[in-house]
Amino acid sequence: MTTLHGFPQPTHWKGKELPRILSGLFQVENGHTLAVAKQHGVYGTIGPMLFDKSQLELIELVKDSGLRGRGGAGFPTGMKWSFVPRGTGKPVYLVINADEGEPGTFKDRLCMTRDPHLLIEGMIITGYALGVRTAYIYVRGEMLPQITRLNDAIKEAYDAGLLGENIGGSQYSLDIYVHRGAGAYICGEETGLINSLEGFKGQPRLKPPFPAVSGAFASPTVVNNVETIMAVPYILKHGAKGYRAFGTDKSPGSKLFSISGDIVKPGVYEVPLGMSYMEFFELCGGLKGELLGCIPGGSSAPVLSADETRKATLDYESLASLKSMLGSGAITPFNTTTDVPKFLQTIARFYAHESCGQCTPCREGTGYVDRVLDKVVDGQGRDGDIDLIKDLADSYEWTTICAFAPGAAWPVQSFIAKYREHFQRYIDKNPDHAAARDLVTQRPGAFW
Amino acid sequence: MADTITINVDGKDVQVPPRTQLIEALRGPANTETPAFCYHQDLKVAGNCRICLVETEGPRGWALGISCHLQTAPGLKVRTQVSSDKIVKLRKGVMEFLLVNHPLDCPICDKAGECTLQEHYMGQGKHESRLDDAVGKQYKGGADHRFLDSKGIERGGKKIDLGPSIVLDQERCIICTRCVRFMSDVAKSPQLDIAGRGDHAYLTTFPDEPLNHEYDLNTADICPVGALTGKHFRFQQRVWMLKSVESIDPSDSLGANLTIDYNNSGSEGGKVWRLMPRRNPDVNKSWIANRTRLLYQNLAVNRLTDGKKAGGDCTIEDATIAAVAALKGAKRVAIVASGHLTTEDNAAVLALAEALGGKAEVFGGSWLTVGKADGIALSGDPVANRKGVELLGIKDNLDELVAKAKDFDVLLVAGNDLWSASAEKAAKLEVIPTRIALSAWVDATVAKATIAIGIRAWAEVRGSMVNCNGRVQLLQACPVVPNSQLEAAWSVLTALSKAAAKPLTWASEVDAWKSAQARGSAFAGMTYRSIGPMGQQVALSTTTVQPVAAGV
Amino acid sequence: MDFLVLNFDIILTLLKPVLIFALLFQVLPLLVLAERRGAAIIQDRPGPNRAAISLPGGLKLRGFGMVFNIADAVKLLFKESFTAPFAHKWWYILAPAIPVVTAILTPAVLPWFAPIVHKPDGGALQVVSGQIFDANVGLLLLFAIGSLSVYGVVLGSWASNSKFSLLGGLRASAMMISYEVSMGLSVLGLILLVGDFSLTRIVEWQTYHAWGIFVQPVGFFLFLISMFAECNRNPFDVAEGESELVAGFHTEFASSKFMLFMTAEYLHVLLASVLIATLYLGGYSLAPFPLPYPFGAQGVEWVVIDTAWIQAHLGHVGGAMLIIGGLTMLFLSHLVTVHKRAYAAQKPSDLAERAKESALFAGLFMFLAFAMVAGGLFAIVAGGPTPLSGVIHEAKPVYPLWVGITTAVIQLHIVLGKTLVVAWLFIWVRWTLPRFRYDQIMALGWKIMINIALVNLLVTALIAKLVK
Amino acid sequence: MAKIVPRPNLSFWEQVYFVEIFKGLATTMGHAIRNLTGQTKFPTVSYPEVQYDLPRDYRARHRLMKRPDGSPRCVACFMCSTACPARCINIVAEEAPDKHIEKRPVRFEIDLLLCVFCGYCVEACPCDAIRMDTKLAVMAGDNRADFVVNKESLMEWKPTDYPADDTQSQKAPGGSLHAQALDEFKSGTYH
Repeated sequence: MTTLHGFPQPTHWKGKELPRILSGLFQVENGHTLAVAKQHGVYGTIGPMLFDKSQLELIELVKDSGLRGRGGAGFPTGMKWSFVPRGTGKPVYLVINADEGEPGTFKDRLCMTRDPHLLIEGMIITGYALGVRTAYIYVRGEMLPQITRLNDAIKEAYDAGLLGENIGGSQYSLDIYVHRGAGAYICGEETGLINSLEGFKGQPRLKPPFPAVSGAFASPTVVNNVETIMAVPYILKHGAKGYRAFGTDKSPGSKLFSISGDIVKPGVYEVPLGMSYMEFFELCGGLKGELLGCIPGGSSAPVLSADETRKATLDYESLASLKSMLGSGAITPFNTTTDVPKFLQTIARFYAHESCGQCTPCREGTGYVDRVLDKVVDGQGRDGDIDLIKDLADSYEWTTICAFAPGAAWPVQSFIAKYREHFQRYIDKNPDHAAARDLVTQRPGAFW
Repeated sequence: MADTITINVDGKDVQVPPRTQLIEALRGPANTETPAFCYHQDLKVAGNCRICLVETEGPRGWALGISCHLQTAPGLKVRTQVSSDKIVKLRKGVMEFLLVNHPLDCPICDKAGECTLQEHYMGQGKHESRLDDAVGKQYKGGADHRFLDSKGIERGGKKIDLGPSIVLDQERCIICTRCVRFMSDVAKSPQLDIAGRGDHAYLTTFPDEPLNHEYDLNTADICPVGALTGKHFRFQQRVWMLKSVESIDPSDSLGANLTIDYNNSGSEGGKVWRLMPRRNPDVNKSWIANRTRLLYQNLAVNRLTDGKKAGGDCTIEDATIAAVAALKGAKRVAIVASGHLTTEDNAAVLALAEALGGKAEVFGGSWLTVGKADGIALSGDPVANRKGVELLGIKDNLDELVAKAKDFDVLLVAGNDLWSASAEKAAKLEVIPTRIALSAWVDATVAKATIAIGIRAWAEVRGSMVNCNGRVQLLQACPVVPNSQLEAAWSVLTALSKAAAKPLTWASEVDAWKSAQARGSAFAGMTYRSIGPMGQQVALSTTTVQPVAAGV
Repeated sequence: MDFLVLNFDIILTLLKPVLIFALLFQVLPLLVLAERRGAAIIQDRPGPNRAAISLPGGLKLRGFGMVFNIADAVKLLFKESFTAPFAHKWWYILAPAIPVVTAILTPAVLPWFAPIVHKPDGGALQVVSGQIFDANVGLLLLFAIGSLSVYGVVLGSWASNSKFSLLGGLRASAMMISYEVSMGLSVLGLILLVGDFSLTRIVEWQTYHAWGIFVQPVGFFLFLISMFAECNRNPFDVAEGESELVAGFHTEFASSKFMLFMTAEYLHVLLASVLIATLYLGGYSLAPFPLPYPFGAQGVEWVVIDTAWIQAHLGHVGGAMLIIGGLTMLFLSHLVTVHKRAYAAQKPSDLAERAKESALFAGLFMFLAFAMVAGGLFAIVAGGPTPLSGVIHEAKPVYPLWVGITTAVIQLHIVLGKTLVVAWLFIWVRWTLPRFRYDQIMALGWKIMINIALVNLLVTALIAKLVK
Repeated sequence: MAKIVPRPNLSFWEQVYFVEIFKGLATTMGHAIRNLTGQTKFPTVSYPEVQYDLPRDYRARHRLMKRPDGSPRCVACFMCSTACPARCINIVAEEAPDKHIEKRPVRFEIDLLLCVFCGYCVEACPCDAIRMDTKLAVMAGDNRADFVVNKESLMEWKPTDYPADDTQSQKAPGGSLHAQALDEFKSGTYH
């Protein structure tokens, strides 16, 4: 159904096998059906392999595998699971964050379309590991086909006894519900997501208490990304060591990368972590034009300049050293024909539009930055506007409840730091920007 | 309670109570000015204004946090604007963001002068503007101060009629959600919410539903800016021209603490302009009911500013002389005390009866119906000082008076409007030929009285009342009086004691209070100073009225 | 006629008080005018020029501001005679009278002219003194009366029952009493030289020796300063001090009572001027010292310009004085035209009005000037040697009565002329010096003036002893 | 912090003061002689026949500025009466029917007998509604009530009495250039 560039993908690259941990069924016809999925080994773990293990063993296993959250923050998954308190008498909830909203990211969508059963399998394992009775998949409201696919898959799983009471004959029961969001970016933030799930306005909550202690319905809750959970069955199957066979020491495993922008073959690729960016671009058919820069991990990740991109590799540490982040793995290289201020304007407008409106700095700051940027792009810019934008972004970077504001601030800060002359060109286009600047002080006050 | 922990604020160790909000510790023991818009002592923490940012030391170094959400813990290290330039800069930034879409209409804003935004702007603001008209959200809308929401519908506006008592100025709103939290958590009637998101978020009621609640005017009080204003006070006075005295709710036996804001200068003469809640965590928290709040409107209306004698108006002096003569010539006098008057006034009733000797008998109580407590700031009992009267030893025996009305030839009613409480029962008292009424208003009892003497209303006297939970609370006198000849009830009763062989010689309400102390053992040892603005609890051994829970 | 001549001494003695008071009260408004106009001239402004008497023919008579005096008098007399309700009524009403009474008593002992000596036909030799009351302790009497005026200030201020008044009164009384000491001491040097307290004798002494200002320069200045203080004039007007005390001792006074205070103040200035003129400027004597006459019989002769000399050269002296008067009138006429120019920035109608008036006054002064110059020339030319009556009194020839009267008139003018000069000094100083602080005044009075006066007295005594 | 003004160092003769007196006397007499003889024009004028032009910034009686429709520009914010040190401004406010204006004065009274003409009200006014440029420096009345000027009398002024080149004034609501300025403002070219 969905035709994406990048398919069929090569199974080998430069003599090395590319991992198929997550995207194994992506190129298989009808891979989303239970029958085909089972043929390809999905649900293979649901059985003694899982139920013979204790919960702590499973958590230790995931910890050992070094699996990190693939939603954007990259928090070690095993550690997150270990925070869940035990024996509180309250139910533990598992919520799958399928509210994929980061501009440039489209991997979870593909996962849910092509391989929903792997997700369900991962959820069963996770649910078992955490003692979850009820799990939710919080899907972005716009993803109607995916919701249909998920519901169909869940129905199939229920019918096959893989969900519901006593899964696979074990003592373990799990119910999965698909919750349709209303399409707010902030509902991808875990507490915002929980709020939305509970029926409140999708606004992040104050932390502490953290969701692992008191999340959905005031109970311990684990919120994980689709891709994270989908990696769990492989870990269970092949052990931590098997997972660590791919990737680097500190960033083991593979990851789905959604690449778009000035690239010949945009699409979703699963590659081991640690591959260099330039190599990855080659894998994707090569760049169009001369590289100007690259957004390495979703629009909120600080942009990399061309030189930095050439140095960077696809892992958490490399990007952290470049003061950026891997994020959700949405890579957007852009070439020298790009109008950078307009590019940033688009990003800033997105954040201004998606700010939940709870915290003052983010609510007002993102809109403020957007409007000043609009003004600059419209050719009305004045001297000092660039610094103003930068200063505003600095002001709201870390002063809010959730990480939305820093995510909105980083692209602004990094674009201005790395492409200042592009903005200055716009300001210089305004013939009387200097005169306009002087008029700021001369403007009569309230006219009325 | 006394145990405290040590936290370190700006390099100085401070003793603070454990597990309280850090902002309280900073504002209180640490004596560090900490701004806040969304934080309110009596509301849940929302933490959305972000102006109370501080730095705390954690495992990963100094981290930013909001002091309204952080709790004090032993060894906590805090940096505020005093020692951290970063905090100063970030607070300036937050203040700038708050002001991006906030209009500069302080001159016509009723909140100006008591506006939290103004206050903190002076303390934490940027002070040099870099805003221009292109950055406010209204530029996308129109000149009507309206903006387009995400669906392209016009929102906002300067004057939105939210309901019978509140007007909203959307442009001034800083989305602190105090009002939303008040309506949902305190009033338990979530009529307000924030709709929209980003800087196009706006405060609204549900479609086609007004904001209408007995406590909705409190939202105007807690609004840190002038977004919500009460219609009763809109454009009436600038708040800095008002002076205030502390008093309590005289219309309800919970005795919600409030301040009387008045202005006694200017060519208009004095006037009480509004009543504002006064925080007392043990009584009404920060809330008062609309009914209580609008009581000031009666202070200048329908007042008995003079005396009445034989149906016609006369001076207070003449009425007093007539009343003294009537009392002198009386064989049996029935004196009715009142739970609407202060304890001092009722002590004067007892003292007068004592002075008149055997011919006087004191009755008390009220025929008014007692409602239910709402759990916020009303107990439902309209007789504010019922407890105080009881503690003085006056019985609730009005029906007894009706039964033996024929025995008396003079009835002296002190501030107890019997005829409006129950005209039917009170009609039986009309067999008493001489009926003297002491009242602040021209009420039904005054209409039926043969002699009426005006007294000061509750706002104009200093005295004490005992609330339903046995808390003695003070009323302070506001100097605005419709007629300077008016005296407090105890003073008029003192004057009436000239009819006795040994008249009372009280000089001030303090003498009256001493007399009350002599009569009610529960008041022993209490002085006005010890009662103070927050009240003082009496021993509850004599309580017959069930205690009413204080506000949420 | 015979009766008049025969009883001339009695008639003149009776007439003298009337004449002198009439004269004083004529000069008083002039002094007020001089004060106002003088202030204006010094301060670069036109001065009083609004009050006017409209005459038929479109002429508005302003009289250089003289009409203001009339207006003032009318206003002050007809205003409600208000008595402050909190005042001590009797003393309050009495207070303004005291300075006026003392001021009126003072001229009684001042010599206005030399004694008129004449022998009527068939009568005894008559000597009519130039004083109203020829006391031989004149100066002491003068001081004694003058000191009483402080009671007016003190009483007025105390009776007003007002703090400002009382403060002003206290300051004034302390100052006046303080300066009386230096006043008395400063004049003592002169007394020492003259050897008499009689003011006539003091004037006579100055005529034959030299004016007091030349023999007692230090004494003159001390006395002048003391007189400033005695009169409550700037820089010693702490009694009023409008910046501190509203109006000082007369804050609570209005209408005629206030007028009495003001009258007394100007009378005091006038009389102080007369006194200074008498004591130090030779009174009615014409020349400051005996003049050398190079063509005398023994070469240079020292001619004493005394009364006898004036009488002997009556025509010349009288003529010369008329010519001086005439020239003064000419100068006044000139000033009128100058002022016509000064009002150039006026509306044309107003300008025309003023032109009319200045033309009138210029003409009047011009006429008077010519008349006086002509009269003076005539007197010089026509006046021959004065006829003698043939009687010798005290080694001086006695002239007929008309000569005596004419001489007296001339001497009266000399006194008045000197008085006006000193009075101008009062005004001049007022608009020059700022008010002293109270402590400065006291320091000056007690620490400086008295010491200088004592030293002056000592030196004078030594020199006098040496010379004798 | 009080500013300490040092006393001037006086020379001996200045301290004696006696000589200085004569210097002063010479000065004043110099003026007197010049005025009596040479001076033809005094700096004073003969008021009221001749009157100086009051300077532009002279603080005279107040006036209330008007909007184009003739209503007062005042929004009854009480800033003037708050700033007034003499407490001479008395305002009673009400809600304006025009939602852009919001608030307007029902009564606006200035007691000119209390007024000290300090001009703080003009300084304080956020909407340039009150000015003291009427040049009506002299006021006369029979009783105290005459000196209490109300809203109507404060608005009784003719635009022609004020200079056309006072553009800021003319651009302000009520001025002749107001419509033009309004157009500029709406089109965004107003600076």
